[in-house]
Parts: sequence; C-alpha cells; structure tokens
Amino acid sequence: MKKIEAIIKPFKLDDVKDGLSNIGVRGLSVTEIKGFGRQRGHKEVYRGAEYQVDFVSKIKIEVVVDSDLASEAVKTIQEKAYTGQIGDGKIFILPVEEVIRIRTGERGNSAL
Amino acid sequence: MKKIEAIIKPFKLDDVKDGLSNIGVRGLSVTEIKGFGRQRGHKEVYRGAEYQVDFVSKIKIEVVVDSDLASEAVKTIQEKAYTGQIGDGKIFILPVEEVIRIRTGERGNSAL
Amino acid sequence: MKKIEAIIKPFKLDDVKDGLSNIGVRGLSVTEIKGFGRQRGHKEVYRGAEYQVDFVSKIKIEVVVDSDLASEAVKTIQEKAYTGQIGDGKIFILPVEEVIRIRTGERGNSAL
Amino acid sequence: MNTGDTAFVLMSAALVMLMTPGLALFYGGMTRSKNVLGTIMQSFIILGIISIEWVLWGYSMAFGPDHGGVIGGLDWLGLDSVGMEPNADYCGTIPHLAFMIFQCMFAVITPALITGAFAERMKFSAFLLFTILWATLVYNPLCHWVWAVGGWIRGLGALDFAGGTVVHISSGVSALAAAIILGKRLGYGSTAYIPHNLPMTITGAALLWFGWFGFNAGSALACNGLAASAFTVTHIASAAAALSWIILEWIHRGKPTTLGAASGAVAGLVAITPGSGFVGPLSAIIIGAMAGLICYGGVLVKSRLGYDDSLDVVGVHGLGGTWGALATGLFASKAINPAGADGLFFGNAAQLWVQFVSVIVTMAFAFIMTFIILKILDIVIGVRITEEEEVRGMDVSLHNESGYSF
Amino acid sequence: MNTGDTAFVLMSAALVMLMTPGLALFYGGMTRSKNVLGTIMQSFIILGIISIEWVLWGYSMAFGPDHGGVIGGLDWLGLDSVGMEPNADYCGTIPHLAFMIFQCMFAVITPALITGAFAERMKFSAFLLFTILWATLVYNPLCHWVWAVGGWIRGLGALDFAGGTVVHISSGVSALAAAIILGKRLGYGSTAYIPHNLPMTITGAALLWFGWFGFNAGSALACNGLAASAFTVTHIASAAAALSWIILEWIHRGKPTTLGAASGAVAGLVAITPGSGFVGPLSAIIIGAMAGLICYGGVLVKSRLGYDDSLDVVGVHGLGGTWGALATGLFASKAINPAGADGLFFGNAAQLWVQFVSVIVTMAFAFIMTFIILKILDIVIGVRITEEEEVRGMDVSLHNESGYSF
Amino acid sequence: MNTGDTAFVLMSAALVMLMTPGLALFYGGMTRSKNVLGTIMQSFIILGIISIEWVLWGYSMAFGPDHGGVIGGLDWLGLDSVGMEPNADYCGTIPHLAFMIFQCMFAVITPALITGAFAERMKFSAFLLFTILWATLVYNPLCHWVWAVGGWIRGLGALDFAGGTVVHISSGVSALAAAIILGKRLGYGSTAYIPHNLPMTITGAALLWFGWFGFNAGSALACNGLAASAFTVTHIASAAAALSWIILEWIHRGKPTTLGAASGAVAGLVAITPGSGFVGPLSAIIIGAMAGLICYGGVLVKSRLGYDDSLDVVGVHGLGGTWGALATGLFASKAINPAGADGLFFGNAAQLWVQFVSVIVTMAFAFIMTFIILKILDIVIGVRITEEEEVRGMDVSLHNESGYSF
Ligand SMILES: Nc1ncnc2c1ncn2[C@@H]1O[C@H](COP(=O)(O)OP(=O)(O)O)[C@@H](O)[C@H]1O
Ligand SMILES: Nc1ncnc2c1ncn2[C@@H]1O[C@H](COP(=O)(O)OP(=O)(O)O)[C@@H](O)[C@H]1O
Ligand SMILES: Nc1ncnc2c1ncn2[C@@H]1O[C@H](COP(=O)(O)OP(=O)(O)O)[C@@H](O)[C@H]1O
Repeated sequence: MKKIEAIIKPFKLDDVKDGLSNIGVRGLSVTEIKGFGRQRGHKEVYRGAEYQVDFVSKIKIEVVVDSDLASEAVKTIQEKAYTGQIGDGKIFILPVEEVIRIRTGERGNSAL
Repeated sequence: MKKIEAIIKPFKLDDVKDGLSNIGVRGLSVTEIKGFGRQRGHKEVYRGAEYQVDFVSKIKIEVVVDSDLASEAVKTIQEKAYTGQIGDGKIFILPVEEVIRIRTGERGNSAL
Repeated sequence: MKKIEAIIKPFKLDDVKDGLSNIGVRGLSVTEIKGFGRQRGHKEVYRGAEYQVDFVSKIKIEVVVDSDLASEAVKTIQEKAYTGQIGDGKIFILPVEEVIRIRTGERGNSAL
Repeated sequence: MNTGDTAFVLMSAALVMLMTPGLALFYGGMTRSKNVLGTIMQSFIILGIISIEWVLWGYSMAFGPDHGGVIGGLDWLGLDSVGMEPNADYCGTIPHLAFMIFQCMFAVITPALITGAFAERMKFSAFLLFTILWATLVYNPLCHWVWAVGGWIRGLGALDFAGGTVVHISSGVSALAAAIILGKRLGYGSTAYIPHNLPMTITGAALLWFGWFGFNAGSALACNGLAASAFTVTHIASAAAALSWIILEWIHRGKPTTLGAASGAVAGLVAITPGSGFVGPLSAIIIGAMAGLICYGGVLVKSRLGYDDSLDVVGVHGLGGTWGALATGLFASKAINPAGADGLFFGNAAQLWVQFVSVIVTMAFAFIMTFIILKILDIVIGVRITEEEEVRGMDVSLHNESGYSF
Repeated sequence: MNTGDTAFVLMSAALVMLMTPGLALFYGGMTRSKNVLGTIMQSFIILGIISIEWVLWGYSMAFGPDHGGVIGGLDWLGLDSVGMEPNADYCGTIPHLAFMIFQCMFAVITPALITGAFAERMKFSAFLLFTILWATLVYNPLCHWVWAVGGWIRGLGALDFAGGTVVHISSGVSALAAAIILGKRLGYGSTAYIPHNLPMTITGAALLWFGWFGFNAGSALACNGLAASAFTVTHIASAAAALSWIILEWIHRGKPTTLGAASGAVAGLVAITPGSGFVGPLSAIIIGAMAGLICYGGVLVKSRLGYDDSLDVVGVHGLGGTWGALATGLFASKAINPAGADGLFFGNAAQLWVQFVSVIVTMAFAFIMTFIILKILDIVIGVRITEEEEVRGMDVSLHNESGYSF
Repeated sequence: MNTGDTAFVLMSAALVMLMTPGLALFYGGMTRSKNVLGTIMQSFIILGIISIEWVLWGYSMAFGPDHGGVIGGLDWLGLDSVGMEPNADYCGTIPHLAFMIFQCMFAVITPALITGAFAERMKFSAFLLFTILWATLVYNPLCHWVWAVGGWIRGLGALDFAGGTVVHISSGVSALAAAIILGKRLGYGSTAYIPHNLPMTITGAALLWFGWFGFNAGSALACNGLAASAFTVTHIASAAAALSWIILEWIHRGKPTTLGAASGAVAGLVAITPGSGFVGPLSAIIIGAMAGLICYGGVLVKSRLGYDDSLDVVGVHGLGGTWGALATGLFASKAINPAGADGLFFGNAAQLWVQFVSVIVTMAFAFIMTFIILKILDIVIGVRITEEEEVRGMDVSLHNESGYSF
C-alpha cells in the first residue's frame, strides 16, 4: 500500500476528491496547511507597517491506496489539480506498512 | 521505529491519548482534519440553497514509537477509538528512518 | 528522497524557514498542531471549574528533500528551533518513494 | 403627556430589546462551537414568538383589568384599547403603547434567560412549545401579581422595581426545573465544556450592561431624579460585583478570569434590579459586591448538587435575584423613593418579611409550573434531542447550518 | 423647540447610524472569510463618504427649496442656513441640524444596502465612484420627490413614513441592476458560497433591529403617541416575519435556520418601514408575516432567474420594500395617523393606486439610472476585480489585510 | 428640571458606557489571539474599578467644592449630597446624579485608552494599581482644573467641550510614558504583530463612533441646538478623518485598508472632541480631515522613535487630541456657542495661545505623573510579565483562559 500526499490549491479540492472517488478511492483525509514555495505570498499592511506573508493557503490531501491504484490516483490528482500556474503543488508517495480499520479490525487492502 | 497515524472521531481523543500514555507512549501530535469516507457528511441550507458537505470532522493522531511498541499502540488505539459505528477511522503504519530530539540532539528510541 | 517532519515551537517557524531556505530548500508545508509530550500544558478555569489542557500549540513542518540534503536540513532545523527548553520538539525522517510536481509533471529531485 | 418621559421610555425599550441578542451572544460564546447557532437561535426566536404572544394575549393577561388579584382580563387582547394616550394606572405621562412595548421586552428576555439551563440539548419544537406555555402560564400571571394594579403580591407591599422576582427569580428557578428534567449533557463529568468564544461572551455581557440601563432606569417610566438614581445604582452594583467576583476567584483559584468579570457584572445587574428604584449608591455597592460573592458560590455549588445547569442560570439569576429581592427588604429607603418603603436597615423589618414571602411564592410557583409543563411536553413529544444530534451539535442537527467556516 | 422631541430624534439618529456597521456585520458574516473585510469596508467607508457628500450638497439637493417638484435648490450647500433653530417645513419642534443629521443616516445606509448585490467582486475605486454618483443622481432626487415639501410624489399623496420607496425599493432595484452588470462570481453554480461567520450575521441583524427603532419611530420627528405606535409596529412586524420565514423554510426544507430567522426579521423591518406611521399592531402582524413569506420566495426565485445577487438585496429589500409600500395602501388608517390617509381595507382604494404609482416610478428611475451609471463606469474604469484578485479574496487583494489570524 | 434634557444626558451616559467595551473590542482585535482576553479584560475591569473609585472619592476630587483651583474637596465622598436635584453649577436642568454618572463614564474610558500602549505585556496586579493611582493622581486633578467651577485651566478660558485635554491628551501622553517604561514586546522588530481579528476591531470602532454621540453631544448637558450641532460635527469629523486616512495610505502604501478607515474614524472623533461644542460643520470637515493625516503620520513616526506603543495610543489620542485642542483655538466661533469664544480664524488669536497653554500643561503633568507612578510600581512590584508568560500569552498566563476554542 502507498500513501499519497498531495499539496493542492484550495479551490481544487472538490475536483480532486470527485476524481479520486470516480477511480474507486473510498476515503481520504484533508488538512488545511500553509505552503512555502515558488509561489509568492502577499503583502499585508497594518497602520503603515508592512509585513510580507510568505505562506500561501494550501490543502493537503492524504490518501492511502492499494499499490496498484497508486499511479492512477497520482494521475487523477495531477489532472484535477492542474491549473498550469505556479503553486499547483506537489504529490509525494510514501510507503505504508499496514492499515487497520478501527471499526472492524480488518487489515490491509480490505481496510481501505 | 514506526509512525502510527490514526484517524479517529474527535470525542475519542482524550480516551486514546490516555490509553497510549498508559502503555508508555510519551508524546504524540494531534491535527484537526476533514475526513471523507463511508460515513456521510451532512446537509447545510442557507437561504433556501442546499449544500452537501461531504467532509466530516476527524482528528489525526501521529505517534512515532519503537517498533516493539507499535502493535500494542495499534491495539490500544483500536480499543479506545472504537464505537462500532461507521466512521470510527483508520490506522496507518509507516516506516520511520530516524528520530531526533531537538533539545538534546538524541537520536533513535531515546529521542522519543 | 526523504521526508523530514519537524515538530517545533510556533515562534521558531520563521527562523527555521529562513534557515532551510538558506541551505537551498525551495518549498515546505506548515501545519498547526497540538502536541502532547513532556512539556506540560496549562490549566484553564471557567466559572470555578478547572480543566487541565494537556496539549500545547506546536507547528509541524513537512519538507521533502533530496537524500543528500537531508542531514544538513536536519542540522539546520536543530539549530534554528533550539531554545534548550523542554518542548523544543522532534524531527522525524521518513522515506519517500516518489515526488511529482503537478504543474509540470516532473518527477524526483527536479520536482522539488 | 411628556415628550421627555416618552423619549426616555421608548429608548429604554430599545435598549432592553438589545439585551436579548446580547444574551444570545453571552450564552452563545459559552457553548461549544457546534452549538453556537442553536443557542443564539433560542434567544433570537423568542424575540419573534413572545413579541407576538405579548401583543395577542400576553399583555392583556398581565396588565389587563384585574380579576381577583390573580390575572388580567382579556379586554386588551390584540392590544384592543391600548393606544397612543397615557394610561392613568401605569403611565400617566407617556403613551400606553410605550408602556406596553417596554414591558414586551421584559416578557421576551425572561424566557430567554432560562435557555442557558438546557443549552446544547433541547429539541427546537419542544423549546418553542415550552416557551409559549411558560410565558402564558408562568410569566403572565406572575407579572400580574407583582406589577399590575390589583395584583395580589403587589397588594402585599412587596417591592420589585424592575423585575427581581418576575424576571430573575422566575427564570432562575425555572432553569433549575429545566436542568433537572432535561438531564445532563452527554459526557458530563468527562468532557470539558470549554467556552468556544469568550470575546463573544464578553460582548454579550457588555450589551446586557448597556441594555440594563433601560431595564432599570426605564422602569421609572419617567425621566426624573428617580430614573437617574436607578441608572446610577445599576451601574455601581454591576461594577462592584464584577470586582468582587474576580477577587474571590483570584483567592480561590489563583487567578482572576475574564469570564468571571463578565459573570460578576451580570450578577450585580441581576441583584440590583428589584431594588434599583429604592436604594442609594452605597447600598448598591454592598448589594453588588455581595452578589458577586453569592453567585460565585452558587455556580460552584452546582457541581456538588449534580444538575447540569449548563450556563449557570440558577447560580446567577436564581440566586442573584433572590439576594436582590431580599436586599431590597434590607436597603430600601423612602429617602430614595417616597413611593416605596423602608427596609430593615432603615427601621422596617416587616419589609424584609414581605420580600421573603414574594420570593418564596415566586419560587414555588415557577418551579412547579415549569416542572409540570416540561414533564408533560417530555411525555407527549420528548424534550431532548437524540444522542447523535447532540454529538453532531445543534447547528447541523437542528438547523442545517454551521456557525463558522473560516 | 422641545427637548424631549430633540432628545428622541438625536438618539434615533445615533441608532440609525449604528445600522450601517450593523449591516456591515450582517453582510460580512455571509461572505467567505477572504472577503470579510472588503465587505465590511464598503459599508464602513460609505459612512465616511456619504456623510460628507450629504453635508456638502446632498442635503441641499434633497431638502433644499424645491424646484418644480424635481429637485432641491443649492441654497443649503455646505449646510448654509441649516442651523440650530427649528425649520417649520420639516421639524417644528427640533433643531434643523437634528433633522439634517437624522436624514444623513438614511442617505448613508441606502447605498450601503446595495453593496450586498455585488459582494465579493467589485473594484474599490469603482465602488467609491458609484456610491457618490448614485447618491447624487438617484438618492437625492428620489428623496426630494417623496419627502421634500413640493416633491412631486409627495404631491400625489403617496405615503412613505420612513423610506419604503426612498430607501428599500431604490436600493433593492439598484441591486438588481448591479448584479446584472457585475455578473456572477467565479465558480457560480459549482462553488459553495457558505457564510463564514453566522454569529456575526446575527449580531448584525440584531443591531439592525435595534437601530430600526430609530429609523421608523424617529421618523415621527417628535416623541408622541405616533412615535410609540411606529415603534410598536416596527417591533411586531419584525417578530412576525422572523417567525413566518422559519415556518416556511421548516415546511420547505425540513428545518428552520438561524439565518432564516435573521433574514426574516430584516424582511419584516423593511416591509413595515413605509407604513410604520400609518398602520396598527394587528396590521403589522399581517404585513410582517407576509413579508417573511414573500421575501423567502424572492430569495428562492433568484437562482431560477440566474443573476448573482450575492446577499439577496433584491429579494429582501426590493421585494420587501415593494410589499411594504403596497401594504401601506392596504392597511393605512387615519385612526392611527390623521395626517395620513386610509388604505384599501379602510375604504380608500385610491391610496393603493397612488402607492402603486410611487413604487413603479421608483423602480424605473432607480433601475435605469443605476444601470447607466454602472455601465459607464464599467466602460471607463472597469467595475470588476481581476480573476486572481477574486480568487485571493478582496481582503488581501484590495486592502492588503486579512480578517482573521487566530 | 427638564425631562428631555435628563433623558438626553442619561441616554448619553449609557452610550458613553458602551464605548469602553467598544474600546475593548477595538483593541482586542488588534492583538494576537493569545492576548485577546487579557486586552479586553483591562478595559472591562476598569468599568468595575473606576466606577467604584469615582463614586467613593473620584467625583468629589474632580467636581467637589474647589480648593484653590487645584482640587475638589472631599465634601462629596461617597456621593454625599449628590442627589436627585439639579446642581446649579453643573447641570441646572437635570438631576445632579445624572451629571455624576455621565462624568463617571468619562473617568472610566480615559485610563482604558492608555491600555493600548502596554498591550500584551503588563502584569494584571500592577495594571490594577496603576489604574487606581492614575485616576486619583492624574485624572481627578486634571478634570478639576479643566471642567470644575474654579478650576485653574478653566479660569484661563481654555475651551474643552468634551475632553480633548482631560481625556485624550492625558491618556495619549500617559501612553507614551507607559510604552517607555514597559519596554518593547518580545520579538519587537522581528515578529509580526498582526491583528488577529479585524472584524472585531471594526465592530469596536463602530461602537466607539456610536457612543461618541453621547460623549460629545451629551456634553451639552441639555438637549438643544448646541447638542444637535455637537452631534453633527462629531459625525462629520469622523467621516472626514476616515476618508483622509485611507486616501493618504492609498497614496503611501498603494492600497486603502479597513483598519485605516477605522483608525481614521477614531482619530476624527478624538480631534473633534474639544471643539465639538464650538465649531461649525465646515470647520469639522477640516478638523477631521487633518486629524486623519496627522494621526497617520503619528503612527508612522512611532517606528522611527523606537518605543513600542502597541496599539498607537500616542499617535491617535495624543496627537489627535493635541490637534483637536489647538484646532479649537483656530476654529471656535461664538456664532456656534456664545458661551464659548472665537478662535484665531474668527479674529481671536489669544484663544489659540490659551489652548496651547492648556495642552502643554496637560502633557507635562500627565507625562511626569505617569512616569513616576509606573517607575515606583516597577520598583516595588514589577510591571511586566515574565518572558514565559508573554510567550504563552496573557490569556493563559494571567487569566487561565483561552479566547477561542473553535
Ligand atoms: N520540498 C517540499 N516539501 C514539502 N512541501 C513542498 C515542497 N515544495 C513545495 N511544497 C509545497 O507545495 C506548494 C507548492 O509549491 P510551489 O513551489 O509554490 O509551486 P509548484 O508546485 O508550482 O512548484 C508549496 O506551497 C508547499 O506547500
Ligand atoms: N484510504 C484512506 N486514506 C486516508 N484516509 C482515509 C482513507 N479512508 C478513510 N480515511 C479516513 O478515515 C475516516 C473514516 O473512514 P470511513 O470510511 O468514514 O469509516 P470507517 O473508518 O468506518 O471505514 C474518513 O473520514 C477519512 O478521514
Ligand atoms: N513519539 C512522538 N510522536 C509524535 N510526536 C511526538 C512524540 N513525542 C513528542 N512529540 C511531539 O513533540 C512535541 C515536543 O515533545 P516534548 O516531549 O514536549 O518535548 P521535547 O521535544 O523537549 O522532548 C510534543 O508536543 C509532540 O507534539
């Protein structure tokens, strides 16, 4: 099994989620994060004092999938999160050793 | 060492934390996330317009443990987070290569 | 490639980010988390009722780097996040199998 | 008719109206964020429902021509013959409608106060029915007894300038009955019910304080020295209680809290209410300071007694109102209000007895009636939401909404 | 000069002033959090810009000596000869300045109401220009026609006690024109524009309700029985509309919402505005209850018609104001205000016709003028922010700020 | 006694009371979220502590029978002989108590203003002591000098209608002393002290604006043409300053900000305060517009001078108050207030000199006294929280609470 972590633009979340759903992904987790990267942040000004905010709001999607599904999932994310603008984000693939469903105790692929 | 990531129901956090504490886990990290899965979200209505909210509030617990402790930790989480209802969540186990404690520079198990 | 996850004190974020930038890290992601560990939380009192809050606000930095850069990155984080007080946090190193940049489809180190 | 008096009473009515949304914020901030809208909604919709009830039959029951000291007649249903002219019985210098709408705001906030007791767990439909029944069967008669010409408690000579019994004791005691019947919230004892937004709570307390000037000073129903005096003692008692509460908690818990300051301020306002037109400024300091201490104690005791009065209506309004009503019997002075009476400290022990009687009667009546109403409602339609609804929170479960989406 | 009347009108002016920040919260809470400041800013800065406009030329155009029933003269530019003495035409018992500043608050809130239609997407510079032009070319003339001595709609005998046409229909219809010209927000149809902070919205609604007492009762320009009556019906209509809105949505969507209660309350306040000095309490219940139903319907229809009136200005103010103006022609009664007229239900069908004419004229005038102003602005400087600015949100894009940083 | 005047002053007192919670929100929103309660608490508890101080000895020191122009006697301790009858010296047409409680609200808000200077880092106990000492040793004497019959600055003929020197310069200059003694916040220069909740700040600004009508117009102590005039210029100056501030920052920083609009509005209110009963509407536009520019500059200069006046009390209240006091010497006109004086632009250069003297005296007195009080407190008990407390935030460290828990 693989864990796919994708950092994407917030307004792409629904598209990505629906895309993953369509290829058979049955669950995923979403976190609001602040990203730092090539995409520049913005300036804020409070009573004449200027602050550079380096961080950009991003969404992190975490989804654990059967290794067979991984490349398709990556492809789907790539397509659905794509705008072509800087800051579209990254996808990271990490190894997962085991998965357990709390409710049933199932393990492995059937726990997904 | 292993990293255990558990997605659980928010109101189970204290039980799980205490359970892990009891078996000797000395630290963990908690993130509020939005989960998408078999458990359905809810409907929201604003001035007659209906929105389906697919995401459910969940808590992600991340805990890095000595490999020996991993299975006990998983068992504890399973027990403490259990309600038997859909949406109880998942546990993922990932490999960890190294751990460093910032304050002391210790590495490996003694850094936990 | 390695994924470095560092749990640090919130007010050290800017220092750590700048330090990593200086050694050539071009992107990272930041999450607000609640930490439980040796550093004790605080007491809250509402109308005479006392609550022990075990969790402490922490920042989690996630950064994926070329394996060669990993140890330097760890060193940098160690230095920049250091206060010498309990609760300075941990650094975890995890293996990463693949990285993809959504915008360009690049993979591996060049996607970072 | 006097334009100054009318301006004062109408503006006071506006201020008192604002207290109910103020209360919504005060309570809303103390709940968990999943219940913020459900809590606010209860106060807000009472503004809707009781205002209509008051116009249709409430005002007539409360202030209509007396029947045996017990209840007003139905002569003024739908505000029939309540018009632009003064009414000699209640408001010689202002339009009868001004008096009616001023009183309307009191009728509104009283049941809203009770909602703090059953916060985070009551069915919305049951809540609406309860509110209408409570207003009709508890508030209207009680209001008649205490304030209407011919009302039997008024006849005893009990002093209640702005609603110690009618508003605060009645809601505080009803809150106790409600907390008992509704039962404890899920997780009571293990879950931390931490306020989700204290700045909201403090904003609410500030609006309450602001509105209370209308509540108490407006109860002079004219804009004269007595109004200025009531205004002054209201402010002072609130200030003193905010201080005494935080000092006590500083000693008891090691630190003074913001929620304590806000709670104390409200406790002081509650306690000065019945005496606001009868006591002087130094008495007000004592009444307020004691109120802070007493209500702090009342809130603490709750956990011992084991009922889940979620937002401390019993401790603050029940106890504070009781202390205020009795304190009126201690500190009232004809030097302040010749139309009133002297209290124990001014040589008239009898007044304290009368106050005591009015307190006991109010308590017994409100508690029993509320208990019966809720019991019947519970049997007939059920008063409590399901476990799942409670876990999800009222906002999503009862109203299909979320308070925040940052 | 009468001190009571003056106190009442000045305090009413203060209350009406508070409505604009109240509106800022009401609207601000309904937007997404990235636009909260941009939305609040529009209302807040209107307080600045229109107050100055009003003093410099607005008041003179609106209430200055009449020219042909169409517009006021420039004799009162910069408040020249608007002083501390009463003005026999408008305010026999209060200082002329008190009347001027009371009216100033109306001139301020009216364009602020429109901002809900183009929320989350208008350029700040274009918005400022639009506001000044709209005040000058739409509000000031309309205000003159309806309220000034010599104004031609006033001459027809149309009744508008506190601004049904001048304030609500004019802003509601202008909102429609603005929504059409600005176009839909990015993501319309697919993105969920969920309110980011409903407690803020409800707080805003509460401040609107509170301020509306000044708006309507203050329009009596004296503190007498009529003021008390206007105060009363204002409260009642709002209460009734809050109830009818949530009952309808309970039936229609299965659950009553907090936003619905707040929206209903505002709808009721809008609808009672023109008739507040002419109708009695039972009529107010009907006017309010109908307003809740009509405006709920109006909001629903929006999505059918396909314009993006983001915060429902058309549905609430346009429709509510229209219903209110016509309802005045139905329910007005000389028994309430001998200086008014009877409506259809009191035997005078002609009044309904007059009301109808005033509504149609206001609609046509406001819609056409707003359309032209915005069209020209769009051609000359562009009215809409860029896509990237819209995605980032107004707060960061237009104001270099963030609303929250918890 | 006049009911209209009394209604006006009592309602004004209620409005001014609301300014202190308004200030709590204004300041609270600008701090970081970990300090929101600590900041709000300082204003809120001042409502408690100073109200009691005022009743017990403050009012007597400030307005009691004069001793040598320097201080009031202790004849009115505990409000002895301050009753329901008018007092010929201060309030011929309203109850003495009404004047007292109106003034109480001024005594409350003035030290609350200072808290912005030492936000996020002062010990609570030291803060309480400082507040009591400052009120007793700075505010009460100054108030006597400027406003009491017999006060020596009043004797010079200095004009200060509603508190330019007494309230704003005194607090602004004391803020400077406090910022110097307290020192900079941890991380000054490297940490971004970004406001955590600007909608809260703007809500606070709106309540300040609203309350300021009571502050300035209420200072007429009667409800007449002068009150209407003061009300009008207050509104106009605030509007003008909101505009001028954002225009200047638009030019200087490229974008107009919401915080700028709110800050400008407050600056305008500050600046018009001393002249509000003496200047006309066009003068008010100039005074307000200049205030926006001057205070914007003042805020900018801060970072150059290197003291950490966290929430810009010096820049807004100190500078704004100074400009206002001097502007009164320029724009005052007997045509507006025959009981006042003409300013430079109306042919009387001497008035500017008198104003200048009153400013300098106030500055010197307030700065020196505050410096001494804080220095002594620092030596005796320490005024600053520990580093660890500061890092954790005041809410948890000083009050065992958290502002939010969403
Ligand atoms: N090395 C990295 N490790 C972890 N997260 C990263 C890394 N590089 C980028 N990110 C995340 O991806 C987001 C997008 O990256 P950015 O460099 O702005 O644009 P792009 O994806 O177009 O290369 C960043 O905001 C950050 O959250
Ligand atoms: N494949 C997955 N990858 C990551 N997170 C998942 C995955 N499947 C489920 N989750 C998380 O677990 C939560 C619970 O899953 P759900 O399918 O609702 O119920 P259950 O745990 O009973 O199977 C989801 O809300 C989501 O946060
Ligand atoms: N085993 C662990 N797994 C995951 N996170 C941990 C673990 N131990 C500690 N942490 C995180 O590191 C933070 C700091 O740890 P703590 O024990 O308080 O101090 P120190 O870093 O000085 O040992 C904790 O608040 C928690 O977020």
